[in-house]
Amino acid sequence: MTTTYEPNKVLSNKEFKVVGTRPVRPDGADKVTGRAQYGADLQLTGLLYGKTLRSPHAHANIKSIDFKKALALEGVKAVVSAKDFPETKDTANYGLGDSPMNYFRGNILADKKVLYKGQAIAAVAASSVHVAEAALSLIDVKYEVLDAVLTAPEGMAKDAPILHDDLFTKEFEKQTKVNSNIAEHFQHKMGDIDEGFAGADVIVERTFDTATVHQGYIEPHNVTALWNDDDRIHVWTSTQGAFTVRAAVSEALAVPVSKIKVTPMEIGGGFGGKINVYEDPAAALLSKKAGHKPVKMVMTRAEVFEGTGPTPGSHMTVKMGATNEGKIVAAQANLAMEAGAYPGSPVGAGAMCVFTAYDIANVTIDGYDVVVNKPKTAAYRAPGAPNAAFAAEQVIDEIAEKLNIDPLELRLQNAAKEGTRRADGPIHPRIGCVEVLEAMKEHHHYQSPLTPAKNGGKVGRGVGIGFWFNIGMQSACNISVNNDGTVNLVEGSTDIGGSRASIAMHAAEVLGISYEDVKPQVADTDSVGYTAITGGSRTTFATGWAAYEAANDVKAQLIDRAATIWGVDPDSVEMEEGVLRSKTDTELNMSFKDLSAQLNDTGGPIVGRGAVDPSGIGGSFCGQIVDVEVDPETGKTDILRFTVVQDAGKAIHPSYVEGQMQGGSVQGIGWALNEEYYYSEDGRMNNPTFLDYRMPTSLDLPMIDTVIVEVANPGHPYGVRGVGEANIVSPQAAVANAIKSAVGARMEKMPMNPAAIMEQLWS
Amino acid sequence: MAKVFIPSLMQELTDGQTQLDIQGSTVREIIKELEQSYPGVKDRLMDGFKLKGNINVAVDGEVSPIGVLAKVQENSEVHFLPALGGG
Amino acid sequence: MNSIDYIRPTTVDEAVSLLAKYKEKARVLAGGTDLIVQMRGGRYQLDAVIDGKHIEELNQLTYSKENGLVIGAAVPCHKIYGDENIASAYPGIMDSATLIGGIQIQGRASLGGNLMNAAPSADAIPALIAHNAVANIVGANGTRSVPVEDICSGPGRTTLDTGEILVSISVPAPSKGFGARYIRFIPRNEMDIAVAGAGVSVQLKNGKIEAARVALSSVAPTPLFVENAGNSLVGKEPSDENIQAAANLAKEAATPITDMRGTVEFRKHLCEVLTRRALHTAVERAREEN
Amino acid sequence: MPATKVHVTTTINGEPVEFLAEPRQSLLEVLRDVVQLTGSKEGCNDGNCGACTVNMDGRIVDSCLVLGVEAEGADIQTVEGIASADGLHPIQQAFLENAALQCGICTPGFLVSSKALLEKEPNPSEERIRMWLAGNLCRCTGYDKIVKAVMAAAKEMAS
Repeated sequence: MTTTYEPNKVLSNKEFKVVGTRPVRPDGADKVTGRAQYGADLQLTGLLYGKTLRSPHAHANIKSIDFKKALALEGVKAVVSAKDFPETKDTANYGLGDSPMNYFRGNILADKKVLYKGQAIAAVAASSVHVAEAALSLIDVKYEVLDAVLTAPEGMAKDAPILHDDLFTKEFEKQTKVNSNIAEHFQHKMGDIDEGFAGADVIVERTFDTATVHQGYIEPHNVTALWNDDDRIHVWTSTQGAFTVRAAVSEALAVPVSKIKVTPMEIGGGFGGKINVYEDPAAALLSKKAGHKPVKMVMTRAEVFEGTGPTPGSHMTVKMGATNEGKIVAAQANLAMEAGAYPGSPVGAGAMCVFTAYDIANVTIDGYDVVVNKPKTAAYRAPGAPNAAFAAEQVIDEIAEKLNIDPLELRLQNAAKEGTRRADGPIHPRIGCVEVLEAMKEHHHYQSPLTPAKNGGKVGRGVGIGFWFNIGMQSACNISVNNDGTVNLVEGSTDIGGSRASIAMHAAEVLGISYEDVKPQVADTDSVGYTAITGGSRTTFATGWAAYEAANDVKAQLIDRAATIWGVDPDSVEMEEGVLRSKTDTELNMSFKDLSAQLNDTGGPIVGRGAVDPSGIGGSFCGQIVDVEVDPETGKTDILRFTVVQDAGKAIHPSYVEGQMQGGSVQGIGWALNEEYYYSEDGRMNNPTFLDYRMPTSLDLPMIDTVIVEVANPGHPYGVRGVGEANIVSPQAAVANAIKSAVGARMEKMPMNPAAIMEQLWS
Repeated sequence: MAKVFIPSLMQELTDGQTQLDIQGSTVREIIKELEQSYPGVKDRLMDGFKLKGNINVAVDGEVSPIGVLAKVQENSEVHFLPALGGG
Repeated sequence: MNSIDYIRPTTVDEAVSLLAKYKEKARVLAGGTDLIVQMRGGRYQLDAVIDGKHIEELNQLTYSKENGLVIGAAVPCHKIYGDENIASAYPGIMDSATLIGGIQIQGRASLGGNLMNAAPSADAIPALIAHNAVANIVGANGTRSVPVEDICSGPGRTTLDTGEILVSISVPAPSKGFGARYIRFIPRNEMDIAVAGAGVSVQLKNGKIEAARVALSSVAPTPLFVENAGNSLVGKEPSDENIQAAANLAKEAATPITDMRGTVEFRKHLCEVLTRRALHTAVERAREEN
Repeated sequence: MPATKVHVTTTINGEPVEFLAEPRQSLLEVLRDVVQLTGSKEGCNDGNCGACTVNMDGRIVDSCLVLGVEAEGADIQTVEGIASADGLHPIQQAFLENAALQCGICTPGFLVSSKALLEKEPNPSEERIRMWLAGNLCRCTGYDKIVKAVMAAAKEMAS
């Protein structure tokens, strides 16, 4: 290449003053000095320490629990079990759909039956963690061990052991009479699948299996709860959604939300896994039983692996047909995903995403939500979509290979656009699928020859593209004006990766003031309006929008106030770039700073509010180009070069957008190559440590080059599309395609670890 | 009239029809109208006055944050979808 | 973790009498990178840990071309690879010392601890075997020296008697034409336990192999000294064919299990690949030494 | 065995510190719960994530794999000791300016590790930085911006 190559491009087509810049985050100083308060850092007077007793069996009936010896241990203050839950209604809803109460509570403290190893059964509060741990070993639980079901196909088998005798397969909310491990069957149909395949010149069909993987956040779950003497409950926790915790504690304990305050502590990663609530209700119950003392519970790493997360293993068949010219004419998918112990795998989302990148006339997609004896799955970045893309993006690659068409060209030829009807029915609004594919095709990486091998292995290149819908949901924000010309911004979204900055930037842009003059803070549930989870790629989109609304509210009030001071009609006043001026009289102008100093003498404080539940959610496409080196003698894969291209709509803070793209892609690489729950036959996870659950280290990766594509989302004031998730959808498939190109092995199993690659090469 | 797309697993209630033209200015009215001709639809979709927790409705491709209260225009497309979460 | 006593002896005698007192209820703490994790995990229910890091003999690190190398049992990895003379004279040991854990672990972990932990996957042990290392052990009945290949008796078990302490490891000085190599296979590039590993050494003389040693990790209940693989090379040229034959013997000797780190078939295959690759590098290194 | 606490005299971030610790308590536990320095984080408690990395007598170690009582006479530096009265250390500033943290839980460990590297080797290559930091896990960033921040800090410190 003769031209100098510059990584990390932003393909912007609209510029703003603050939006699109890269300021330092407001919580930065605290986070580089160790001062930031994460949940486990909290110290309170009279603090007790809680620990959870967990099932050693994957599937068993609980015959009895005896706490006598544990309670006799010096320092033990209280024990709780499912028996401590009060009577309540049958269905729980804490903001994320309905779930039967017995399932919801069962995953907090199991009653009568345990459905996975690591499931919580009881909890102890004691004067120290060591005493609490010792007490756990003194709790005597008698089990009747049952056969375990560990994969979706096992769970769907005719003679499979049944996990729930009250679970009957649902089909689009139709309750069937079949008592089964299949909790739900989804289906999407468009066109005529048989006719479609009849018109195909080339058909590829493959079956894929993927292992259970964990979100892998570095900070274990934690909670401190105080059930106060006045029966108010205060919960401090590292969570993706303080209001979700409030609702979940309310539902579990049958306490009204007004009696519960949740203070969101700083959070050490979540990726979807810190939406669900685990020990919080038990901590509150322990606090009450221990005499209204605060109780802190922090999970160990093994508890995190065995008791929280993960995202499902899956069993999927994908079949696609195309004409010799490269037109994909039919696509069929059969996706079965493991829900874990209770219904609710992300197969519905997987089914909606599997072919979303393409314009295909004839599609049938079936999805099965299957309960198995593993931890109940939780959201993990674009839940369900990576599994589906691992299958579909390999099949399409094989079609390109058979037709001898460049794999990006084939994707471009069939790419979904505005107006393309999706298999689940709706038509795509303005989307950036084509723009992402084009940016990939034109990228220096794709235009360059294969990266040379580092260790004498074989090299190959692969691509993939993925889609995620993103979600909207509720957000609230208040902005108050300080008399020195700055504003305080209060919002309710846990800041998991710099969102304080991106939200503050929305307000600064509206008010025409500098980013540094907006001081954002994340408030507790008593201090800000209802705000849904930091998840679903919604935070910058929706809470940013709430900040935009609140700032516009402030702006309107500032205009009113200036008009009052000047004695003119408010309609004749405007505010631009932080200056208020009369549209007609050039003499009348005043900076925001000057006006703010006069507020107390001219009518009192100005407080703006924003509350949104937006539609206009912009889905995001993201693609990857990867060069790998595979050692054909050992099957070891190294990532030599990696480029990720994503449509951000508008990157509010490009560095944090790049961070999402890089982070999501690297989680995808880990998922692709090594991460998995390695189970024994009786359902124990053999590798619940960071030693053997092998997440990528810095030495396993090259720089992750990024291209931010900006196809403005017409639904958002600045064109934002959420960027937190789409980036994890297709790295796995891109790596698989690269391995295929390097050593000829088409990988139908994930992880594609060295042993799996060798097995494929030997077969 | 709005174009209402019937999820494939609910088509048993609509005599196999995949798409119906239904009169109504909100999703609530649409469902009421559907229920008239195809009894059982309401029970599948609604829980009391609102959509079931695990169902979304999209009008012209936009998932409605207000469920059955969403306005429906003449020629709108209405889709019932499984609700999605996210990480 | 249960409550423990922490004792900090300053002489070997003191440590030996403490071990005599506590018997199997005490263990010697060096870097603690295995021991502390195991105590936390409940593998040991100890009454005491005896910190060996304040005993002079356990901290010695001496090397001379005449007398070879003595590594105190508590000397952390970074001191070993941080010494350029040692690193160049003992390439196989150097390989393993830089592979154990990350930089943080290498700041604490010792080769002596790696040996006493007796994990089948121990990275240091095959390298020490390849280098003809000897363990110097002291107990109530005096001092004895045992070849490293005779130390491990099972996963986590050694041939040391209760009350004995590993004081140091002696490694003979390499002569001209000596080369060694330890490589392991891990799925990532750092921080993993070996799926399989091979520590080898060759002594070249006049273009032929005068002596060779091969030892494997992670493919048997203990690190495995494959004597016949090394012996098969004696008197031969270090040709591709001869090295391949030795590698095949290593593969035959391996008796791995299937677990989360690899299958039997894969691990046996790796023994062949790693032994072959390690021998080639050892030969190259031996030639550089000429 | 009765739990007897041991009196330990040590130096933390340049200040003499005395504390009482049970021998079974790790240095991490002591730092967080006894000395109230909660900047060092627990991610795994078995030496595989590096979130608890501290500098002990000039070497970085996982403080979860050190007993608190071993700190007797040692010189320990934690993340709390990196900034000076003059403000943030260049490595801290570089992490902020390069967006090298997202959730920030691994950041204290990365800062302690990176600072030790730069003190030893003022101009490390990308490969060397990646090797040195392999004992510190980050799940958010994919390491790209962390490696770049360390390189930027090296440059800044050289100037």
